[in-house]
Amino acid sequence: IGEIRRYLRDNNSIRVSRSLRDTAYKAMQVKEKMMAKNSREPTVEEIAKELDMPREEVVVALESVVEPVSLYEPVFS
Amino acid sequence: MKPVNEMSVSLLSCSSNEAFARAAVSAFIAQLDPTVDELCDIKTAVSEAVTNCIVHAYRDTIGVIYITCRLYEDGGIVVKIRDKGCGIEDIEQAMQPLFTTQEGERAGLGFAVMQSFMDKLRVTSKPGKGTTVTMKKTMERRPKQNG
Amino acid sequence: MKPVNEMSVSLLSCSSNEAFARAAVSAFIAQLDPTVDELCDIKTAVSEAVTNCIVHAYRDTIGVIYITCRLYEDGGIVVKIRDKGCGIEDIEQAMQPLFTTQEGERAGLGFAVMQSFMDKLRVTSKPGKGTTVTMKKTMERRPKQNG
Ligand SMILES: Nc1ncnc2c1ncn2[C@@H]1O[C@H](COP(=O)(O)OP(=O)(O)O)[C@@H](O)[C@H]1O
Ligand SMILES: Nc1ncnc2c1ncn2[C@@H]1O[C@H](COP(=O)(O)OP(=O)(O)O)[C@@H](O)[C@H]1O
Ligand SMILES: [Mg+2]
Ligand SMILES: [Mg+2]
Repeated sequence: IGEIRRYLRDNNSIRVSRSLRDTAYKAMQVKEKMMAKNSREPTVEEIAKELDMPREEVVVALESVVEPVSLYEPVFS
Repeated sequence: MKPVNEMSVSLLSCSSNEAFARAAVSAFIAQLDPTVDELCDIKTAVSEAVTNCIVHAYRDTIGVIYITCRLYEDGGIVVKIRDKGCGIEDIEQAMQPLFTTQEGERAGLGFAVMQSFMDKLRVTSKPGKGTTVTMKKTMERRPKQNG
Repeated sequence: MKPVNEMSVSLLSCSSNEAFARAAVSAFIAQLDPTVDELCDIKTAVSEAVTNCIVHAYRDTIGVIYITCRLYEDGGIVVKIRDKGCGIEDIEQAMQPLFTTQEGERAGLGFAVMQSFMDKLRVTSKPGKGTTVTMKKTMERRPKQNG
């Protein structure tokens, strides 16, 4: 099992917060690129394929960069 | 119509869980393969509903927020957000844009946002018992991609 | 010790929900800002437990999987994964590395993986009633970040 474990992890001791932000950033870049190329919005799956990641992970990563606007900064319009 | 898939989450009404609620709903809806924009609309609506549970329903306390999410064959999504908090006396008034019971702190636009970002919004409530917000939206159908 | 935060999710035992289960648990645990490796360990363990519910507990049917996740002040995480499926006759035997009741299809390493990736693993089961897997792991503590 130690073997499997070494195989599965690549000794990544960076924080999840940073890794999520990186993924979100890459996802947004892919989105822009695909929008320019196909002149339509890519779906989550298209982005996930490009990043070679499950859709669910891409979507959760995108979440990490949104500020919960409503909760902390009431908007006055 | 029977949903093709459904899930439910319950979480505590601390503000740190607001992001979790959004992430959980988006991770589930990802199955329908929405665009980032479609996902954003739903997340914004969920955000408003969950925030209301935190700041209104359980104002001076921590309670449980119950979220159910159902996916339908036609691309329809129903999200239900329920609390056992203080409830709403006058729902019609509460849903008016700019109406708020926390003048100066909040903008009174939560329900207006939910209404505009989702296709359907239904609010039921019993003062002292709690509130249920049910939101519906149908994703644009797109041809199934291979793989 | 009282958890500082907790959530629960229930989902159907279709294989398309496995990724959702993992995402929901990791989105919740992300609050503790663990390292990528720590989170990866937990996701792998959750994956194995949820897969067992899908392929063993509810083998020829679709049932509900219940996940609870608790976070503790000292960085401890307890994840509980419960099903109301077929149950396990002999738990000790089932937990042996390489033991499987689906010879040829599965490797029999699920419990071994959970055991090695988490600090503690407890399995309780009643044949015909269902199985509960409780896993614990303590994240390495780190100086509190500001903000
Ligand atoms: N879950 C809830 N429980 C109790 N009261 C609520 C709930 N959701 C909304 N309300 C009431 O409805 C009003 C309007 O809500 P909303 O449109 O979101 O505006 P805001 O949250 O900015 O006040 C709130 O001020 C509050 O009085
Ligand atoms: N949730 C469960 N319900 C019923 N049986 C289970 C469950 N989880 C595990 N088992 C039994 O324990 C055995 C060993 O599980 P595991 O170590 O994950 O190996 P594998 O899944 O590859 O068979 C399984 O083959 C199955 O018989
Ligand atoms: Mg509001
Ligand atoms: Mg297994």
